[in-house]
Amino acid sequence: MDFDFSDDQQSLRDAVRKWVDKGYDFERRRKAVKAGGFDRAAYGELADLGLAGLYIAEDHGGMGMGPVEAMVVMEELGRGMVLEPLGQTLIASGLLAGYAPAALQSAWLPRIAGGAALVVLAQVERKARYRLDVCATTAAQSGNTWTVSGAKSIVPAGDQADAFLVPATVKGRIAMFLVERSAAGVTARGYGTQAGGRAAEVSFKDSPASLVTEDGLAALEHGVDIGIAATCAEGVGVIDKTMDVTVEYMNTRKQFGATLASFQALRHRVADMKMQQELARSMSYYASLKLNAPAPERRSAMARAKYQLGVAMRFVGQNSVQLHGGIGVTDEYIGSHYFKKLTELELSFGDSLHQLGEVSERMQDTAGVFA
Amino acid sequence: MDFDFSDDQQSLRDAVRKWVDKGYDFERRRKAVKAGGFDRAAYGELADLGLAGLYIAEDHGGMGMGPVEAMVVMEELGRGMVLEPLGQTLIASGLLAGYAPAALQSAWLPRIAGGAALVVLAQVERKARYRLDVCATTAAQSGNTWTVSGAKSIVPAGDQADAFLVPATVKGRIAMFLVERSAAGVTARGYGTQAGGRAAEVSFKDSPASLVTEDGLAALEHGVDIGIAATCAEGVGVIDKTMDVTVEYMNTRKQFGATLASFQALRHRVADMKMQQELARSMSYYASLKLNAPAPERRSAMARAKYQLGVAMRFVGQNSVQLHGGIGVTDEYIGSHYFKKLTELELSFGDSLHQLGEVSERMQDTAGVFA
Amino acid sequence: MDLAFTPEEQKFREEIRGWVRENLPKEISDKVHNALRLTRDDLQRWAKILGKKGWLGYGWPKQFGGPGWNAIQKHLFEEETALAGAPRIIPFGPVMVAPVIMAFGNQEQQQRFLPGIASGEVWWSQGYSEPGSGSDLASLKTRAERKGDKYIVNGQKTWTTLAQHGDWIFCLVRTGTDGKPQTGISFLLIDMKSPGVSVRPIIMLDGEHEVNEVFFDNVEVPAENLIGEENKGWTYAKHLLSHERTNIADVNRAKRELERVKRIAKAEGVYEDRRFRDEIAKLEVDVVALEMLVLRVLSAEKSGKNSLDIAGLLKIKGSEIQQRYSELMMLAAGPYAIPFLPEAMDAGWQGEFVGASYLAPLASTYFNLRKTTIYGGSNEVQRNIVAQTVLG
Amino acid sequence: MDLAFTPEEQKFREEIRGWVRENLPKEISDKVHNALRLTRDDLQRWAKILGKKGWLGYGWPKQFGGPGWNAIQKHLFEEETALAGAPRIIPFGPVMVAPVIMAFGNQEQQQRFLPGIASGEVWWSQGYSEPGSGSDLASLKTRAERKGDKYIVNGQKTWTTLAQHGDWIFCLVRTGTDGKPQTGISFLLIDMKSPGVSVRPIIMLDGEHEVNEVFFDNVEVPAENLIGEENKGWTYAKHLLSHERTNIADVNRAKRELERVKRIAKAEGVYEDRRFRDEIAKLEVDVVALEMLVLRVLSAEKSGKNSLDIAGLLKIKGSEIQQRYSELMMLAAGPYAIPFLPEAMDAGWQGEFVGASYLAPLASTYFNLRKTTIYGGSNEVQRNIVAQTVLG
Repeated sequence: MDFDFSDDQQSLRDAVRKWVDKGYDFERRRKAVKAGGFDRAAYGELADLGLAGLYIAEDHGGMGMGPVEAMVVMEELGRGMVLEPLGQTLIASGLLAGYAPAALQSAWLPRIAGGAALVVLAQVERKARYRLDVCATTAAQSGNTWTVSGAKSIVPAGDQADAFLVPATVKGRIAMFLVERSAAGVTARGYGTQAGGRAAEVSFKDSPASLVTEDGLAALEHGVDIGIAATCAEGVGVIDKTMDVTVEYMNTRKQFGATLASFQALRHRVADMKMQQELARSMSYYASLKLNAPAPERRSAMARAKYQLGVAMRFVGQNSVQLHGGIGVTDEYIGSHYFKKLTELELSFGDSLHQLGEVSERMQDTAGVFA
Repeated sequence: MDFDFSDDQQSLRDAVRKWVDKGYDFERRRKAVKAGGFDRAAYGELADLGLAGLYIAEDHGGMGMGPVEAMVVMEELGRGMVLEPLGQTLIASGLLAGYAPAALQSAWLPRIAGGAALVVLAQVERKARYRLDVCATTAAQSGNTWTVSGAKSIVPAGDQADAFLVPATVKGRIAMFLVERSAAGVTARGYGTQAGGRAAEVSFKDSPASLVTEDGLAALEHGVDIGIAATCAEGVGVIDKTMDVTVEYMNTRKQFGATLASFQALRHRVADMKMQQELARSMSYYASLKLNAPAPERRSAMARAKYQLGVAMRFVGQNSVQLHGGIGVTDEYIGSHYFKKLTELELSFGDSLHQLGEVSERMQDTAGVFA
Repeated sequence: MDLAFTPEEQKFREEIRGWVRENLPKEISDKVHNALRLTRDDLQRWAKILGKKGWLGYGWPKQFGGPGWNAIQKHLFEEETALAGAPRIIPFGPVMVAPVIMAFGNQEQQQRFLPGIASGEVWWSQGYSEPGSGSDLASLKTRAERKGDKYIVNGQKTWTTLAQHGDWIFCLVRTGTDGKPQTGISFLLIDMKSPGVSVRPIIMLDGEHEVNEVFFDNVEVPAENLIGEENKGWTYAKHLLSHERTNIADVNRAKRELERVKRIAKAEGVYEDRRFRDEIAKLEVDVVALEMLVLRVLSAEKSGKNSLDIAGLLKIKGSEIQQRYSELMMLAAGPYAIPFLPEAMDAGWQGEFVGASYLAPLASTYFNLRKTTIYGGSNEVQRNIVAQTVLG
Repeated sequence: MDLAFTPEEQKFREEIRGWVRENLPKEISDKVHNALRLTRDDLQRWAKILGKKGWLGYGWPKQFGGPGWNAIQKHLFEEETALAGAPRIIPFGPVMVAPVIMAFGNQEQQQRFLPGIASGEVWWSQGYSEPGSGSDLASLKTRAERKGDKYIVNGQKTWTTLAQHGDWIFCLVRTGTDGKPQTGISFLLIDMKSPGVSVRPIIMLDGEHEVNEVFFDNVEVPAENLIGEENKGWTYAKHLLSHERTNIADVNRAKRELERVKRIAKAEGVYEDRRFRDEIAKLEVDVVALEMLVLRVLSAEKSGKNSLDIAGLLKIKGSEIQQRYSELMMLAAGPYAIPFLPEAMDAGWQGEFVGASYLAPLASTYFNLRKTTIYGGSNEVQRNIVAQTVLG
């Protein structure tokens, strides 16, 4: 049992933080938001840092790293509220490497690692809400070729991505496919998200598709769990920065002749926020360290982690705004953007109430980190 | 719309408060707790004040008053944490007057009003928890006579009462009976309660019974609703006193050279307690003022009220103890007894979680006091 | 003690309801019921309709042209308009400055200003907050120097709601520096078309332009625009605050929005999920309890027998409820609250929604209502006040 | 970074588990698993079993006869004993006064006192709190006046846990009145059989006799019982507090009790009620998160690479969890938590239970654990400390 980061992990963290601090400041981000919420150049810079290939084996041009490295990277991207969805790349690469036929891996993983291809998970459907086992999109086989038909919602960077991982039902069972955006019958209608990012409604009409795996639900669950761990880490990064600006503001802003930091009622609120910050960090560690566990244990851990993160992100976000007062609800101030980012992260891959249900249904007689 | 108390109601309040302050101080109560949790003499004094006949028509020797007067009285009894279960008398008299045949009314109501007979509701069963529609106790008819068999739990003052109102199943349907404690086959095993009162396990074996009504579930629900309104009012009385002692202690006790009342974090806690106090009072009014409404509206109102009271009683009770520190968890100090009383009141007639379920299931499209 | 409204009160309610049904434009109430964007024209149109009926100043006494309603009648009016989907009356004119003019203005000021407020013709803004003074209002710095028959005003106000539409603004300005900060403050009415007044938008976290900074650069204000006596403005402002009573709780809007929560939850299929539904049930009890609290205050005001000094509680609970219903609506939408289509909040937008039209404003409303626990005296300040009444 | 314990750590755990299985008397673990009353004999019996093995001072370094375990080994020992249903080690001797004697006592004191602590023969109590000093410990007033080779002690301690069984008591006493209150405090060991020491029970709200008042009336204490230097006791006490690290969170007990919550909920038929079960699920996440927090602290202690100054967080969350599981058990019992049968909490009671035997202690435990957010530095004081580390 050991929670120290290795020197390599620390170097990785430093490298990403340096890029965020120098290469992705608030003004660049603001421009990217205004321009639609996705900046392919910025994504290219992430790939240049090797991050797009984080989960991809060195054979395929990646770095062959694991969940802890992914966590370190996502924390740092969270600190910068980076809009470009590296978490999706982790999902896609983890999922292809784990479930796709060799040919498909060879065709896509090197391009993903190099940043030439952005592949994202197209999972949400109108009737499914956060459920993974509801899938109205269908696939059909004709000879050796597959086609997919259906509609997926809120696909991250869905009108910018090069391909989608698409769960689709075949004979009552969910399988997983890869569909290129340029394929026939694919349309994507993009829009901004509440936290400034980009998403799209994507529809498929008899669109040519490559089969990733017939065991699509297992792959989907695994992919979503990679996404949950990434989201937890990203949330920790945002929480850390939210705490930083809150503490700084409270030690600067004066009311009634004293700094906000001198009022005990507000101090206790900060103590409660600090509690959530450390619980969130603990459970983000937990998520990443359980990401390679067998599926039932992994799923249970992700539900617990995402529940705690959801609670923490909401509490820290709302109270940070409150402690700032008026400035905290302005677009000009970075704090309001942290709040919106935390809100969007809670709504990604299942909010607290949904995850509570997952925890509740998976509960065992025993209790604890290892149970 | 009017929330002022009439002069008569105010006089009633003054009379009860005077008795509590002078006739039922903490020492007398402590002795009654030690002696088993029920003091028949004290109950007699309540009857002498006319309170046992509060809901009973003047024809039967009562005062013929309504829910608002009952609320006023129960608030005052709550302030004194009076152990003797006048709320049960309200239930029994309301239920007999509303559902029993005239002969049964004439036989019992005058004796209840005068204090000669204490009649209590024997409702809880082991399998029923807070549910009213689960009833394993059965009744059988032979000629003109009924007998009841079964076991009821946690019957208030169950080994001291003179008779019980007993829901029992007849041909799959719940009817309501009156069984005297002296009847054949009745046994009562008494014990103290967590807040110092008295209750008993009561069992019936072919015990002779009088039929109150065949529509026993409606009567039971009505009786429990009378009990809920009384409990809400009693809770308000306890909350008021809890707030009083807390405020007094905080203005006296010094730590770090200043009174507790000078610490902002504690002041804000008190503000939150005051909020719960006033929400509780508001919902206690609401309960009493809806007690004569048609059954569906009445039931919905009681669930809302008891839910709010449960939340408020727990919050105020726990925080009062916390704000007192060590002294708050000693038997010697009256504050710990307020806390225990509030706990027991929450567990009576359904705790907050149970009542939340009732509210949830009864929810309509519209919202508000009149919806 | 009686929960029911009297027959007279019921009749009054019916009259209001009937009139609102006839006169509230459906285009406007549709927007309100769906949380779509209200334009200046929408707000002013409704204000003028009310003004024509004599109800824009619904809280005014008869002597100033108001209906002279008692506390319960006012509440019934608020309830009926809110439930029908009327926009909130922009309070700065009829609810905030008018009572000050009535109580402390001279007859000339009353004759000059009240008719424009009552009719809805003149749009007023409130100039209280400043960048350095948030909860600590009395620390304000905007200066008004008396020069002959004029004041020269210099300084800056902020968080000035809808000042981009404003014709006039009532300001607290510093005219004295001796003694406590409260003692050197005056209450001044300023024509926003005066040279030297400039308005700069503040964009809020939801992307909307709702508040502003207002700058005063050597603005000349006739001394006749001073309300009451110089340096006594703090007293007048406090009087005004005491007029913000039960409507601070906004319980009628909460009832309307709770109904919307249920509609959205049903449409999204989560109303039948006990876990989600329980959260609505908690909110329902909160709303009922708040309404009871409001009714208790109204009853005390009507009878004069009791007084309930719990404005702080109404503000705290009311604002928490507003935040909670907006949160629940967003959570009901789930992932569909992530898309952000600000243009879809304009009625009649012809674009394609994501999921369904009613989902479009949910995140925005959630973001927007974070303000409610901050403005009008933050909830922390309110807790200070409540604690003061309890603990001394 | 690795969540799994090393093979060595696993082996260590197995050894502890095996030994505990062999040596923990079932009569005692049955009481612990069912929250029944533990007698002085139970506690001392277990202490002596541990003492004989050399594990009562499980946190002690080898030089003083301890096992010399690292932070993770100590945690594994705590976890295995807690889950097996061992009583908590009464900390005043082995966990609290012993480290002070080791660090600041002289060799003679170490030889005199440590063996009796290690073996479990001598029962120690803690004399810190006084009636006037709760959270403000440094304001203590019990005086020790030096007269020749003795101190004469006068004053009163309170909340003295299990002092009715105590042989010795370590006290903070006032020996100086100059300067800050903290500077005039000394650390004194007092034989409770000394003339002038008297113990008066304090009955708690659950009716139990767990704490006491201890009075000192001209008690003569040999000066050789002074630890370290006069007037430096506050420093030693702070050192002691820094030794209360992760075990303040009591996470292993929380894991055991969470399992009990589930057992009770199942037996009472509420585990299948989603509404109730969700509350257990929340607690489960709380416990896991607390355990992760504890493991992070242990890892930092072991490697020395990071330091995590979050003792305040551990105390707050740990105590809240204790209160919550006791609350949930009581709520699972529902109306059956109302009967109060203190005699039914003695193992082997022959009377008739109400409902079921496991219901009898639930309300008592709920009442009893209200203390956890008050003692050991109230949670309000802990929030002050946490805020200090964050805000300065």
